[in-house]
Amino acid sequence: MNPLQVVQLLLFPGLTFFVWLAFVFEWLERKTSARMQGRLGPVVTGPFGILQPVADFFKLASKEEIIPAQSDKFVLRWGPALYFAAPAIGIAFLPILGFQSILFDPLDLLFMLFILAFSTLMAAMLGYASAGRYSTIAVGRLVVQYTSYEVPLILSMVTPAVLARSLSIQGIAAAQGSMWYIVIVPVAFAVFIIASLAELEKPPFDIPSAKTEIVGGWMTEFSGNTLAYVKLTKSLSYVFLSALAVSLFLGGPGGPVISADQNLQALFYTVYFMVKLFAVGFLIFVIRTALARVRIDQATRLFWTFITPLSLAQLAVAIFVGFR
Amino acid sequence: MSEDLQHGQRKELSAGLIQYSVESAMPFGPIHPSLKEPEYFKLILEGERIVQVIPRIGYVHRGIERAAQERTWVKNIYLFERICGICSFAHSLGYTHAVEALTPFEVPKRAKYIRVIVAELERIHSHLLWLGLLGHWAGFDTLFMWIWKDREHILDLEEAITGNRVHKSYSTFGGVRMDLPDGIAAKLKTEMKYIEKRVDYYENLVGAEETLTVRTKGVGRISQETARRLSPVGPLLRCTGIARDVRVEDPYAAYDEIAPRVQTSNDGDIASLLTLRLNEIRESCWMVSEAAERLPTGPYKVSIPRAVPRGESMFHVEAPRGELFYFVKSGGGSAPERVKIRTSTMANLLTATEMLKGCTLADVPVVLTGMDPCFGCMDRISVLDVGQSKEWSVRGEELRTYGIEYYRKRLS
Amino acid sequence: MKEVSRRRVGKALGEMFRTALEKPVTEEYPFGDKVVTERFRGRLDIDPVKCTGCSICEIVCPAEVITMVPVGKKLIGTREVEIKRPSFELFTCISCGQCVDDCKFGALTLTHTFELAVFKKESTLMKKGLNIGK
Amino acid sequence: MSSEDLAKLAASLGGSLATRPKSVELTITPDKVLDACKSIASIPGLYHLTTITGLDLGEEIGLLYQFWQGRGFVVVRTAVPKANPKIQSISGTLASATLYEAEIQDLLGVSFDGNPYLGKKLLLPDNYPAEAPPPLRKEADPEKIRKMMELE
Repeated sequence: MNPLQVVQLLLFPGLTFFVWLAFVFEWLERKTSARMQGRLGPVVTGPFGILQPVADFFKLASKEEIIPAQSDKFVLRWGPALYFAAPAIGIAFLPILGFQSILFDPLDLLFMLFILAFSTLMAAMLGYASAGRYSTIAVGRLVVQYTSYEVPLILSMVTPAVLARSLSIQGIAAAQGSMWYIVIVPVAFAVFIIASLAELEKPPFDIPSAKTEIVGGWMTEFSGNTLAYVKLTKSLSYVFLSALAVSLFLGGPGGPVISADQNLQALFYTVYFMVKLFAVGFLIFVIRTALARVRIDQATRLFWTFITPLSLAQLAVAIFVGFR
Repeated sequence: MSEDLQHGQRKELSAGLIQYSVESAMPFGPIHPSLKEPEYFKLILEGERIVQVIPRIGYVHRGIERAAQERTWVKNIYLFERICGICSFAHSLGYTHAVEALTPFEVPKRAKYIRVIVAELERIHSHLLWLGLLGHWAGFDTLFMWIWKDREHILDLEEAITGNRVHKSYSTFGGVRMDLPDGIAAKLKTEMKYIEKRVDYYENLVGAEETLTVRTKGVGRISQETARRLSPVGPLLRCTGIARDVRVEDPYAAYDEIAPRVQTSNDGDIASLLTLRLNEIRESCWMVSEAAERLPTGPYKVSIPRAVPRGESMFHVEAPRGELFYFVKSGGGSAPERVKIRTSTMANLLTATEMLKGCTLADVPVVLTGMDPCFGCMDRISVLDVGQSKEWSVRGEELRTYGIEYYRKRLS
Repeated sequence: MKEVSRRRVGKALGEMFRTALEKPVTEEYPFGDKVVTERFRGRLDIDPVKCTGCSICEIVCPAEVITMVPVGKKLIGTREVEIKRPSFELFTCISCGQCVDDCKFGALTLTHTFELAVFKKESTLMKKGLNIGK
Repeated sequence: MSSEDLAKLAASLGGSLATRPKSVELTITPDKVLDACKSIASIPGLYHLTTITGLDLGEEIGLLYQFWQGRGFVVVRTAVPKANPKIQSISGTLASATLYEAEIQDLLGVSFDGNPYLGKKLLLPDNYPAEAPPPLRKEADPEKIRKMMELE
């Protein structure tokens, strides 16, 4: 790993950039969902309240941390770091500056699947470790919901891989030069969005953290630092999943090539990427504001009886189209 | 109540209350984000399905009936309207009517019309509040925000007429304390048209939005037979198809001239409660504009001497949640000898526990809100447990501090 | 999102965008001005000149906020009569306006101020009525 | 329920009937209350037990079973001696009476045999002193009870 890569990994298209994006996304979500509900949304901190998520993070981080007595101390101390690491590593595999992502591996799409599974596993572990009555029920729901949306999520991620005949995100993004995959396999895109809504526990699938029934869901017992990092990770995985959707279905940083010189074009690629990223992000929280929360049994029935066969059919169509 | 239950033992009790103990009895309350007021339900679960619900109430108990015996008749108006934050005018209406029934005086016609206007405004604002809360508990916060945005119109109207958004302190013995501000009739009509337009929009939104109907259709169903047995009141009774409304059966104030058409729906679940309350809002909008139209001229108040003649009187009014009953016994003195208040939530509680049976845990808040509980209403008799009980309630917050201040000053 | 799964999901979309364009309802108090209707019942106020110390308000007040305080002596004919004036513990006042209605001399009014937070509890004790114009 | 049936019922149970502007009152002895309520409840028109009111009448605790009959109130009035305030619970036939009786049990100390809440508390806090008189009775002095419960 030469020093440039390390700088890229930690600074620009890497960690700091995405953490900043996570805060911006959280702010955007709160502001527009407020506006759509006739409210004002955060106003005080910074211009138009843009620093509100940052303020929340530092306020929470400075708060005293209460560790429940019978909880598993070890997991509660190290768990959030691992939970944060999952999306943090994932973003390194996404091509932003050009069609060359920071870390590359011919099979990194499979690694993405592992990351999605790993972050849900960590959430479940944290929930169990905090040993609260409400969090144990919430973890039960989390796992049930995970088993229902995992299959369609994988199928919808594999469809573009079949079309591009490559298992690396970079390869898939590059293969979309002529036609974005959202046009060829729109259903896969829709299924990916619905499944990522369930992964991010956003309405209508925010059942594990349903504040009205089981207080804070699996996050009930967290406080102080743990809660700050868990909340940050949730916004970070929100950005990560939107970025994944952009790379797999909207051609990653692809767009008209304007200037010959290398760095300027890299800048344009980033701009294309950002525009698409915000479009997908906006789409997700429009849905989040428009829908009510469904019950856990209804969610599983919806996924198994409707969405999984749909994504299977889409995969079949993709295979047929791909090999013609 | 279930402490001494053995595991798996099932005992048939009267009134369909079956004592049943299973390994996981889940406490729901007394302080829980979904409950705006501390009530405590011990849910006996099998997995996520509820088998038995045991209510334990009394957490916002302020001993109002005992306190009423130590206050003069006029001071009690302000005490009783603070029983409930949402149906506060219904309480002061019930109490003033009960006392007026003991005196030979006749309330002027204009005052009766004004009372109908303010009572129906309060019904609209209570139903809108309930509708928004139901959206919130079903996870649909957008609906909650919109509906409470529209509810502001009604609260502004109430503030313009009575001076206060919630505790109106407007009805007194012999009529109302202030006349309607001039030019209010036109404003009332335009606002009512706006509310009717909004209610039409919400009706097709709530009826069609799949993620919401799925949470309310067939959830918490009560049959007409259970309703007859447990005799709930108000919308909870009317949603099973039994058309009973105090405003029609025993018209008070000006309800004999502006009679509401009693709304019913017939499958007794939360969805039918939704449409029922929406229609009731439309009905109240019609009644307010009708009353504003036919408002007679004349005095708005007749003065009644302080001491109330000896005697007993019973009066019931149709509060937003159902029949609210006042019994007043006067010994001829400056304070009542006994005041008995039976609020609508007290009558609906048994039916609510019946509705909860068979639902899953996720339905509890939706079903509980379906009953539109107002526990501040129900808990108003007991000893001074103000200091000891850990009340936490947003709506009752002001009542709580008032209660504590009163007792600390009164007894220190 | 394509209407993929359910036929009537997302009914609220149209209204959402319409509300997004309208001005939000939140009143920007304390930055903007707070609109209060003419009949709003805020803090109690007394006009010491009009008050005659008849103590009707003390009898009528539901929250027992008012206590009559002797402020001096007055000579009526030969008898010396003690003059009393009301002092208000506004901390427990519920702004119901019963005293305003029953005060025959119009000495009491309910103002529109609603910012009642104070640093010291004693400062809610209103003694304005005590300094009778000598 | 027409007034003749009520008069017949009053006669059969050895009680007296008094008609008031908006209500008909049937005064009977405590042991006949269950039969009276049963016959009122069995009327085809929709009976509705509005509530049960408890009154502290000095030596006795008055109980008013107030029914709403769609046109007027029908009240069954009875009184139990304070010495041993016991009466048969009507929650067997009228399920809605369960909570009303439980409330009077807590606050006036009348015990309704057969009520699911007998011996259990509905409204009173757990640490309400057993020796203190029920709160709504005249002899219950809030001051004393407060000290007994060591509040603040």
